[in-house]
This record gives sequence, structure tokens and C-alpha cells, in this order.
Amino acid sequence: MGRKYLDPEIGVELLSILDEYGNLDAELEPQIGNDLHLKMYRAMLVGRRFDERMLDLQRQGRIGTFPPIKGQEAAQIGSVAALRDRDWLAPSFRETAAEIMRGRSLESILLYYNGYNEGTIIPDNQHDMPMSVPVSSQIIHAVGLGFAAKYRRTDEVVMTFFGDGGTSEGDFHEGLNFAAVYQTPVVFVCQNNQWAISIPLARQTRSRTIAQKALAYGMPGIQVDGNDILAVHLAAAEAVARARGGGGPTLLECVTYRIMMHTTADDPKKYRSEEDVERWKARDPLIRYRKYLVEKNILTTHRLSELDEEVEKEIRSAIDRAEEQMRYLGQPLDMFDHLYAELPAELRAQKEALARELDSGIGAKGGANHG
Amino acid sequence: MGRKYLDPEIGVELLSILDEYGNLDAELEPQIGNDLHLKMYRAMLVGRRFDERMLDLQRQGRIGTFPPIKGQEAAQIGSVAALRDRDWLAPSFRETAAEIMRGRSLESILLYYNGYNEGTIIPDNQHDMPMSVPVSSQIIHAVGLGFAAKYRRTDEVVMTFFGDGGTSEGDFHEGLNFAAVYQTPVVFVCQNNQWAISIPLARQTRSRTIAQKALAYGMPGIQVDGNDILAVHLAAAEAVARARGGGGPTLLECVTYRIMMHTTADDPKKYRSEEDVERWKARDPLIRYRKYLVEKNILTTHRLSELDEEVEKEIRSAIDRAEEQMRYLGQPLDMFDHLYAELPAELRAQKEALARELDSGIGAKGGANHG
Amino acid sequence: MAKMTMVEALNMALRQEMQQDDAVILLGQDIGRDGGVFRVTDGLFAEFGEERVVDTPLAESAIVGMSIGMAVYGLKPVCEIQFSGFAYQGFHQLENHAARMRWRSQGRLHVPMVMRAPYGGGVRALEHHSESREAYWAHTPGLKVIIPSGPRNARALLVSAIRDPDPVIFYEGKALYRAFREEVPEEEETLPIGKAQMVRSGDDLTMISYGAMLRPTLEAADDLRQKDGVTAEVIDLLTLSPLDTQLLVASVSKTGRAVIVHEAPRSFGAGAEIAARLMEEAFFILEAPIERVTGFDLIIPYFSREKSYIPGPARIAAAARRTLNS
Amino acid sequence: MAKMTMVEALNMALRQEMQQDDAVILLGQDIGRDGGVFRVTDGLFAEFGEERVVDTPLAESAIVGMSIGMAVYGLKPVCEIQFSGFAYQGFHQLENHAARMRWRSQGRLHVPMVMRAPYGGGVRALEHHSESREAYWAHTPGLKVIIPSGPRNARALLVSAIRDPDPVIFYEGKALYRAFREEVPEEEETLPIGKAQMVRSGDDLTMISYGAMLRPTLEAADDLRQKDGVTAEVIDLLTLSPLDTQLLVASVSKTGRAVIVHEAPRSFGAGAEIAARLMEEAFFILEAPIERVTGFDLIIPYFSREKSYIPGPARIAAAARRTLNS
Ligand SMILES: Cc1ncc(C[n+]2csc(CCOP(=O)(O)OP(=O)(O)O)c2C)c(N)n1
Ligand SMILES: Cc1ncc(C[n+]2csc(CCOP(=O)(O)OP(=O)(O)O)c2C)c(N)n1
Ligand SMILES: [Mg+2]
Ligand SMILES: [Mg+2]
Repeated sequence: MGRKYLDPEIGVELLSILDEYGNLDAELEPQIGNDLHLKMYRAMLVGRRFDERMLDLQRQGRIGTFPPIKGQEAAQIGSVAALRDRDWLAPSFRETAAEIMRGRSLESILLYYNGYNEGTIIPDNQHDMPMSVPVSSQIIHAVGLGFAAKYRRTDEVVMTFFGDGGTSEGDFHEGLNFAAVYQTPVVFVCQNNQWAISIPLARQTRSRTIAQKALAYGMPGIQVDGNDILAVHLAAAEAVARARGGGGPTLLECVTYRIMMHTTADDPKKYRSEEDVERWKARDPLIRYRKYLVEKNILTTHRLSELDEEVEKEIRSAIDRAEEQMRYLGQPLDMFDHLYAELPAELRAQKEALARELDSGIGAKGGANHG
Repeated sequence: MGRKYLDPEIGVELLSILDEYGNLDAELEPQIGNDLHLKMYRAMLVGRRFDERMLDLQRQGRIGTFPPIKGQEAAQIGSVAALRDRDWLAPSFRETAAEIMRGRSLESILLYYNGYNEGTIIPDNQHDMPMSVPVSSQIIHAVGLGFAAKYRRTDEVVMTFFGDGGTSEGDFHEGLNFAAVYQTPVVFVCQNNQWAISIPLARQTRSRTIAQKALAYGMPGIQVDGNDILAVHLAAAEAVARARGGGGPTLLECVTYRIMMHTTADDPKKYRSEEDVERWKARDPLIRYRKYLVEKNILTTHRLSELDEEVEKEIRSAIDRAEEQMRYLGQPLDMFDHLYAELPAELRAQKEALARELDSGIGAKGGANHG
Repeated sequence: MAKMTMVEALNMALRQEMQQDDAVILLGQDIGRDGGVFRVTDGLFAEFGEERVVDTPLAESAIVGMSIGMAVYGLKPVCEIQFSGFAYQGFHQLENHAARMRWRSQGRLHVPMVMRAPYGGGVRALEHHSESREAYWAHTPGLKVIIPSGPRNARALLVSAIRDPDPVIFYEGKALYRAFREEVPEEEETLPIGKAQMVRSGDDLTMISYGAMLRPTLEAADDLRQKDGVTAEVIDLLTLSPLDTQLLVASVSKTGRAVIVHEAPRSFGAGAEIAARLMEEAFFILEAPIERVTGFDLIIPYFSREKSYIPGPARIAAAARRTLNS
Repeated sequence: MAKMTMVEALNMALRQEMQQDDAVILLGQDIGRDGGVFRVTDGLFAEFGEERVVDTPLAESAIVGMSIGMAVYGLKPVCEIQFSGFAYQGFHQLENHAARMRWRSQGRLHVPMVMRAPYGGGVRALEHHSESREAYWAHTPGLKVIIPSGPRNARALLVSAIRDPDPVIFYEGKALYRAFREEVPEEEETLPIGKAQMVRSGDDLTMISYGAMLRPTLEAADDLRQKDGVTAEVIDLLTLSPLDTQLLVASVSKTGRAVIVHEAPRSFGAGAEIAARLMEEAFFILEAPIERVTGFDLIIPYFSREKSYIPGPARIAAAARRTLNS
């Protein structure tokens, strides 16, 4: 008998190793091999430069609407760097850097944002899911993949991404609950970039942290400085190890910030102040990491500028290849491919009707509509 | 910098005042007037006896499938007893006792479980919603009602009920999150009766308590002994007071047990042991409360047996009235009433077609199908 | 009268209804400070405040479900689903409750809510942002489905929808939002729900369409008149459910031929119901099979191919000619 | 061959497929120890264990979504939604993902899942337990919709559905579960998806139905034969999407008259698509308007009135006579 209230104000500590001023917590500093450091830095760099380049292209009408990722590179790269090739990634729509790190080609991304279904093709040797636009709907797929991986007695781990806004969807709740009940090997990574289009975190949920939502599922949760790639990687590596070892799922909250607009169709001036953005620009994950790598003599300033050039070239040639492909891709009749393993009679008839239309020149009004 | 993990094992104390052995925590004993005590006891008694009677009727084919509530009377009555008439109730499907306490007639319940749409009519002076069958879907309606009550500057409070299984639905999550964000005056009462049909709580969620799920929303949560009406009422009264005072929503978990089958169509022997049930029968909320009332001289044993008789009569006459009404209710053409404020042309035509069919005698094959 | 885009006209409808009736409340994602991703609620947050222009967390089932609770209480919520392709998260709230509450409560409780959602393609959007699945709602007893075709009728119909005592699904063609301007009177204007409009009269065939497909249908009608000297009677449904069978039958009884145009997939789409009703009511007058010009039974392709998916004037005219020559 | 109810036949289909292929996994509410609320999975938990007969928490979106993930991985999940009226909580998972994954991945990823759900009225159930809304799925490109009419074809079709490489919605008429027994061979038996069956041949009119409505349709056909000496060709669709237009057209080309029967609401229902296709393909042969005998455009009433809602033999026969006499 007796009583005691839960304290709803319970929060979580921030895991931080390398802060915005370059201070390092040597005790927590993870032992990461130089190759991985290089791989992570390069991926962050590509993610950053490609994002900037896509913005130009969008402004020039050379691609359509897309969601920039600037400022979230560490949260993405630090997380997926903890995965093996055979592991799975179930991304949402703002994991461009993570997808690149996992092996998605820059061309495919350009094709996708230029309205080509061909832009979602995933290399055969790769285990990842195509990006998922309906917020948080992919979370449950990750649980299914994890259940199957466990059923097949593999040690594969699944990592899924979603945003702070995504935590409000029923699918977030159902997915984490299922994962905990079945102890599936899934790592749930929330890129808490403070905004869901125009809705700030404080109007998205009243819980002080997103990590504490893990308590609802009897699941470990941790909040890390999402702009500190060392912290993100350490937390992700621990969560992946737990999952791989049969320890079940983890909720990993990466506190970061959406530096740019939600998508190129959005105008943040309508709903947020520049100061806030400036404060976060000072916490830039790429600059912070680069400083660390140089101080540790893992990268020389000379090598850094070489990398800048390499990446520039890589992006330029990807754009060329993509624009080359667009000349012959986008044939209207192809839209009938891949809906079913076999085209049903009714659809065959519809395809033939479109073919006739295209021959007769009526189709002229249709066809690809770039620009 | 530094680190600290959340402890996912955080739990909640049980609020308990009057335990199954009749021990009373005098410090916590709520000061409840005799009228309310009498009202609560009578409602529990009606709930219990009516439930038993409906089971007979169902076995005799005099009503259809229904979900018994035996053992959950304290969780229901203790909660709604904290409401005022002007407050709102948004029940699920296992709140028969709560609905009766709120003023729903026994006949309407009998009509409902006999397949008459007339059985859902709510008295005009009453603020309650009809029962909701889709699990947890009603939770969000409560938030909308609360939002509106607040918008209209009333001090009305909304109470909604759901089960332990209901906490797995996305609607539970979305509803509690919205309520916390808008600080709507809603009390979320979970009747944790340990089972969702054949699924025990342990396979429903991995969180040690349901109350701790409140943490995900920055909302106060409390777990009480749901068979202890004093504890339930105290916790409910506090939550209602908080809501009425502008303090926002509360999650109240009442730990109780589904003594009977899920519905009369269910056979619990397939999935649970009798011992478990027996252990919980010993915690009967009605017997516990009666003992307390007698010891406190709030009710004499003589008055108790009078009440038994009154309630028997009340139920018997309700059954007579219901069966009387069924003779003239259930006219097929009435099914066209109430879908829209005004019957659209197409539906008018369909109604006329049915009318012709009934006249022509074809309708003979249709019509009410009791038994 | 000001010349307005459909976005401006819808905005005016919301503003005026909110000014007249404090029971009207807006809720949805990014409709407040941001003014909505298509700016339909622009300026309303500033005018009416956060209590009446409610930014919600990211959860469609809750947006619809909260609207139901508000409506039962006596408010007139107008919720916005950011894109109709994300309305399915709230499907069960609409089917299980919005459509049933009046019926379930035997007339006691009403759900005078409106669910607004942009639908359809043609704006180079990403996946799930270009769907047309209005038939889902039309097949759901208890709901009404309105799909305007331009600024003026959009404004009038939204006012009617807000005042309607029953739940209304209000689909707004994205491609129409800024496609053209129309004179929209400042004074109150409503249109009856459930009534279609004959927007062009003719004798040789009936062309039936709604929403964003009305204009290509009219272009096709022009083409037929110019090139073939054929006059088509063009009907704008405006309300998909309840369907204005009477007007459709009257027109086809005159012309004997019909073409139905919509952007949604063909099979089990709205065109099937329209064709079936015409066949039932005007069978002995029909001189040729009714043609359906629709989207294919596919997921609308990403935007490089969407123009080949969406019916255009040429495709519509070709179908009309088939009807006329059979 | 044993005489089986549909429940037993479905149970056999699941058992045999699970025995042959360890990729086949069942998941849903109460399908494990309890064996399913209709006992369709009875005994399978004991035989295959909790890894392959997975009791789930109470969340439909997760049940469908988890099935999608499993299927993408290479398993063949068969999920049970306890009643079709609760499938809408998973609507977005079906429309956004199950139906699109092959298409979205350009053929790389497949979703060979089956979603089983009891549908329809006639068993004195509570609200939301008697719905027929198969048209929602039929209007969703990327899904297939199967609705068996008896134990034997239910078993064969479920086997075909499990082996199909694409997502299949499998609706089981509650009213059929224990209504009658049929010989069901122990040996493997499948039926092609997308093919209807002529279950009775005739010359005077074509009667088209599926699921639980097939039997009242056959009773009506008997009545016509006995009382009017009229022979009806009766077609059992079995698959609603893709629709077997060919067989329907062939039959109507012979009879010139058709009656379509389903339990779902009439407007924007499956009957409309069937009527539209017949009108398009057999227009010049049709001698009378096609009749639709369907549920009313209402929510199916609570069970005291449901028999007046659900089409019965008398209502069907009356409609047939109208067709024959017009
Ligand atoms: C189910 C659903 N509802 C609405 C949208 C429209 N939408 C796209 S992104 C977005 C905000 C997402 O915010 P968050 O989850 O924080 O991710 P972020 O954009 O910040 O990366 C919204 C509302 C959607 N894509 N899916
Ligand atoms: C959305 C939905 N899914 C499934 C069902 C079928 N069903 C009815 S009650 C029930 C179990 C509910 O368990 P719980 O929430 O614990 O409430 P209890 O029955 O124990 O009172 C289920 C699965 C339903 N009514 N609604
Ligand atoms: Mg965000
Ligand atoms: Mg329970």
C-alpha cells in the first residue's frame, strides 16, 4: 500500500565526446581506424557538396523539389558507419548522405529528383530499402526485416531513420512496440533536427527528449549530440552491437538541426528566426570533424584540399552521366513495368492503347516534361 | 560532455489504499460522502448482476455476443464517479458499468446487444459518446472534445477508457501526444485487465507498466490497484481536478483482471490457466468494497440485502421492457434513417425499392431475425 | 469582384466563414505560421490566432479524429491533410467514425467537419503527392465528396461544405491552385452540394468530368467543335457523392453518347459508377458505348512521365470521336 | 477426400504450405494459442511454434507493415486482420508500400504477402464486424483481390495467393466459414488468380457474383428455372482484381442480359466496374440494362436488420425478372 508518482520530467543526459569548440572527452573517444575515419569524412564531404550542388541545380530548374540535408551529415554518416554491408537500411527521405555512404549512386539521386522512376534502383548486392516518403511508415518495415533476419538465423541488423516529427505518427509507436516485444535487431535513429517543416519540437511533443520515448516500450534510449560524429558513431556502434548480439532494439536520438529549408519548395522565413539558424551553423559537424582529423594527424590540410577536388570532380561527372541518361530515359510506356510480376490483361490493353496514342502522335501532348 | 543512459526499467509504484485482505491505509483513505459511497456501490452491484444476467440471456439466445465486465467494476465506477454530469465520457466497449453509472439505461444495452441500432441512443441531457468498437479509436475523439471544451472556456473534463491491448494502437500514441501538446482536459483511463483476447500483457508490450508510457508524452502517469475502488477514485479525482484546473491530461492505469471470457464467443481455456483466474477472483472489487462499507457502518447488512432485491427487480423489469420494445422495433426501412441529415436522392430510391420489396412480400426473406 | 486564384478563393472562403462563425476552427500540419504548404491558410493564423488556426503534430489519424471530437462537441472543424496521399493514415477515423456518428447515435451526434486535401498530379511533385483516389471516399456511406474545378466554385462549395451538417471530403486539384484566375465576388456565395453543372450545352455527346480534368475536357470539346463541327454538352460534377444522376441522365437522354473523364485509375473508379448509372437510367437511349478516359491502373509515375499518365485534351477528344463514330 | 468447412479448408491450405515452405509465416491477433477468433489457424501454433505462427500486439498498421518487411526479406507472410472492418488502420501500409514496392524498386524488391480478412454480414456480429468494402482494394493498383465462395476454391485460391509473387488481399466470407461442407482433396490443388468460373451454364441471362453472395445467386437461378423456365449462366468471379473481363463478356455476348450481385454498398462498388466493362465490351449485344443487386448505400445495420440489408435469393430473382422483362 502507499503511493508514489512517476516523475514525468525524467530526462536523459546528452552523450557528447567532441563539442562545438573542439574539446574532446578523451575517456570516451572511440578507437576508430584511419580507414573508417577517412571513409566517414569523405562521405560527409560528398553529402555536403552534393547537397549544395543540388540546390544550384534545383534553382536552375535542372532538378525538381528535394529536401536538403545540410548540417545533418554527422547524424547520418556516424550511424550508418556502424553497419556492415549485409545489414539493412530503411531510410526516410532525408538520408541522402547515409544512402551515399551505403553505396547509392549520385546519378540515381539526381534521376529521382528529376522525376525518373529509374532513380530508385538499388544495386543488386545492396540490402537497403528505397527511400520512404510517408513519414514513419518505413519504421515498421525495418521491424519486419529484423524479424525475418532473426528468423533466418543471420546476425544482420536493420537501421531505420526518421525525424522528430515522425515520432508523432502512430507507425512510430506501433513499430517500436513490435520491435521490443519481438526483440528484433533494429536500431531506430531519430534525426531530431528540431523542425518538422514549420513545427518546432516543442509543439510536436511535450516530452523533454525523444530518447525517453523508449521507456514506453521497455527499450534502451539514448540522446546524443548529432553534430558530433564521434558520439553518434559510438552510440550507433553500441546499439548495433546490442542488436547483433541478440540484445534487441535501441532508440537513438541524434540532436541536430535542419540548417536549410524543409524542401526547396519551403520558405523558413515564414516561421523561424535567423539567429537560431546561425547558432547552429556554428556547430557545423563537418568543420568540427575536419578539425579533429587534422589535429589527430589523420588527415593533412594538403590531403583535405585534394579530397575537395576529387569530390568536386565526382559530383560533376555524376551530373553529366545523369543528364546523359535523361536523354533516353523516361519513355512513357515503361510506366507499365514493375507494378506486378506479370501484366494483367486489363493493363496490357491500357498499355496498348497508350502505344497507339503515342504512334498516332496524340502522345505528343504527353511524354517527358523536363524543366 | 560525458554520458548517462536512461534506465528503461523505471517503473511506477502501485497506489493502493484498501488491499484484498481488507487492510486500509488510513492516511490515504479518501473522504467520500455516504451518498457517493452508496451511489458507487449500487452502480457496482448493478454492473455485476446485470453482467451475470446478460450471460444467461446470451446462453438462452435472447441476446447476441457481448463482452462481460466481471471484476472490472471498481476500475470503471471509481473512475467515472469523479466526473460531473456535464463532463464527457468516451468509452470503448467494456465499460458497461461506467455507462450505467453515467445514466445509460439497461434496456438500451439489451437492445444494443440484440442487434438494434436503437440501443445506442444516448439521453439528450447526457454528454457521453456511444461505445466505440475499433480499439483505441475513441481516444482521439476525447482529445477533440477536450480541445473544444477548453476553446469554449468551460471547465468540462473528458474521460476516455481503453484496454491494455489498446495501448498498442497508433491512435493511443497520437491521442496522448496531441492531448499533452494542447494540454487538453482529458483523463485517459486504461483498464489493464491483463488480456487482449488471448494476448497477455507481457506479449502486448515490453514496458513494465502502462503508466510509464505517459513519459513519452511528458504527461503524468499513475498506476493503481484497479480492484480497489478507493484508490481508483482518489487517483481519478486527482486527475479530473488537474484537468479541470488547466493542468492538462493524465494517464491512469487501473490494474485489474478480465475474470470472464473476452466475449461470449471466446473460449479462454484455449489460452489461459484457471489458477490465474482464481487468484484474481480472490481480489474481487465488489466484495472488498462491501466489506469496507459495512465495517465503516455506511451500509448495514440489512440494507445490503434490500439493495440486492432492488437491483434484481430493476434488472428484471428492464429485460421485460426491452423485450417488449423489440416486438415493434427493428423495422427494416428505419435503416435509412440518420445516415445523413437529409436523405440523398439515390438513397431515397433505394429506400423506396426496399419498401416495394417488403410490400410485395419478397421482404419476407428479410426482416428482423431474432434468436 | 477580384480576380483570384483557387488558393486565394479558398482562403477567402475560410476567412469569411471564420469571421461569421466562431465555431469554425482550422487544424492541420503547417497551416498556422507557415500558412499551409500551398498557402491556402495564409494570413489566417495572424488574424484568428493559434486557438482557431491550429498547427498539429505530424499524425493524420489524430487530425481527423480530433476533428470528429470537436465536431461532436459543436464546433465546425476544417482539417487539412497536407496531401491526399497521406489521408489513408486517417482512413479508419473517417470510415469508422466520421461517416457513422450520426447514424450510430440515431441522429443525436453530428460530425459537421470538412477534410480538405490537395489531390492529383501535374505539379512535378514527389511520390504520394499526386494521387487521385476520390473513389475510396465516394464508396464510403456517410461521407460526401466535393471536388471543385475552379476558384469561384471552389470558394462557394467550401462555404457550403463548412455549413453542411455532415462530414465532407473536399479535394482540391493541386494543378488548379494557381493555374488561372476567376472573378470571385466578395459577397457570400454558396453552391448546393450534390448538384452538378452543365458548363456547356450541346447536342451530339455528353462529356462528364470534375476537378482538374474539367479544363482539358473543355479544350477537347472546343477541338471537336472546331475540327468536327460537333457540339458536346459538358457537365462539371462538382460533387462526386452524392452524385447528381438526374442531370447526367437528362443530358445523355438528349445526346445519346457520353465520355467520362477523370485522372484517377480507371478500374473501380468514379467513371464506372457514372457509366453504370447512365446505362441503368438511359439504356434505351444510348447509341454508343460510354467511353471512360482516365488514369491508367497504375501508380501515377514520377513527374517525368506524369503527363503521359494524366488524360489530356487530345486523348479525351480521340475518345469522344470513337464514341461519335461507333 | 474429406468433407470440410471453409475454415477447415483454409486451415489445411495454411498447414500444407507451411509444411512445404519454411518461408511461409503467419501473423496476426490471436492466431497463435487461440487459433484465431474463427479458428482458421487452429492447431498451427502447436505444429509450427511461435516463430512461424506469430501472435501480434493489437496494431493493424504494424501487422501489415511488418508483413511488408518480412516479404521484402524473402519470407511469404500471411497476415490475418481479425475483421476486414479493422483493415483500414493498415490502409496506408497497403497503398503506400505493399502495392508499390515492386514498382518503386523497379522490380528489385517484391512483396509476396497475403492479407487474410473475414468480411461480410449474416453472423449476428457487432458493429464493424460485417463490412464488405472489397472495392477499396480493387481500386488500388498493385494489389490483387481474391474472394472465394466455398471450401474447395477457398483452399485452392489461398495456396495460389501464398505462392503469388505480389500482394494479395484475401477476403473470407464469414457467413461461409461453417455454412456448408465440400469435398476437398488432400492433394495439392491451386486455382489461377484472375480467372472467374462459370458455375452454371445457361442461355437467357448471366448472373455474376462472388464470395458469400454466390449461393443466394444460385438459389435465385434455381427459382428462375423452376418458376419461369429460364436458364441463367452463373459466374463466380473468385478474383475481383484483376477482373476476368473475357469470361464475363463471353457469357453476356451469349445471353445479352446480366445481373450483378454483391453485398457491398451499391455506389462506387465492384458492380459498377463490372457493369461498365460489360457495357464497353458488349454494348451492341446487351438487350436490357444490367441490374445491380447490392447492399444499400448505408452502413450495414446491426444484426436485427441485417437480413433486410443483405441481398437474398428473392431480391436477386426479382431483379433477374426485371432484366428478362425489359
Ligand atoms: C504521413 C505523412 N504526412 C505528411 C507528410 C508531409 N511531410 C513531409 S516531411 C514532413 C515533416 C517531417 O518532419 P520530420 O519527421 O521532423 O523530418 P524532417 O523533415 O525534419 O527531416 C511532412 C509533414 C508526409 N510525407 N507523410
Ligand atoms: C482496431 C481493432 N482491431 C481489432 C479489434 C478486435 N478486438 C476487439 S477487442 C480486442 C482486444 C482488446 O483488448 P484490450 O484493449 O485489452 O481490451 P479488453 O478486451 O481487454 O477490454 C480485439 C483484438 C477491434 N475491435 N478493433
Ligand atoms: Mg525534423
Ligand atoms: Mg485487456
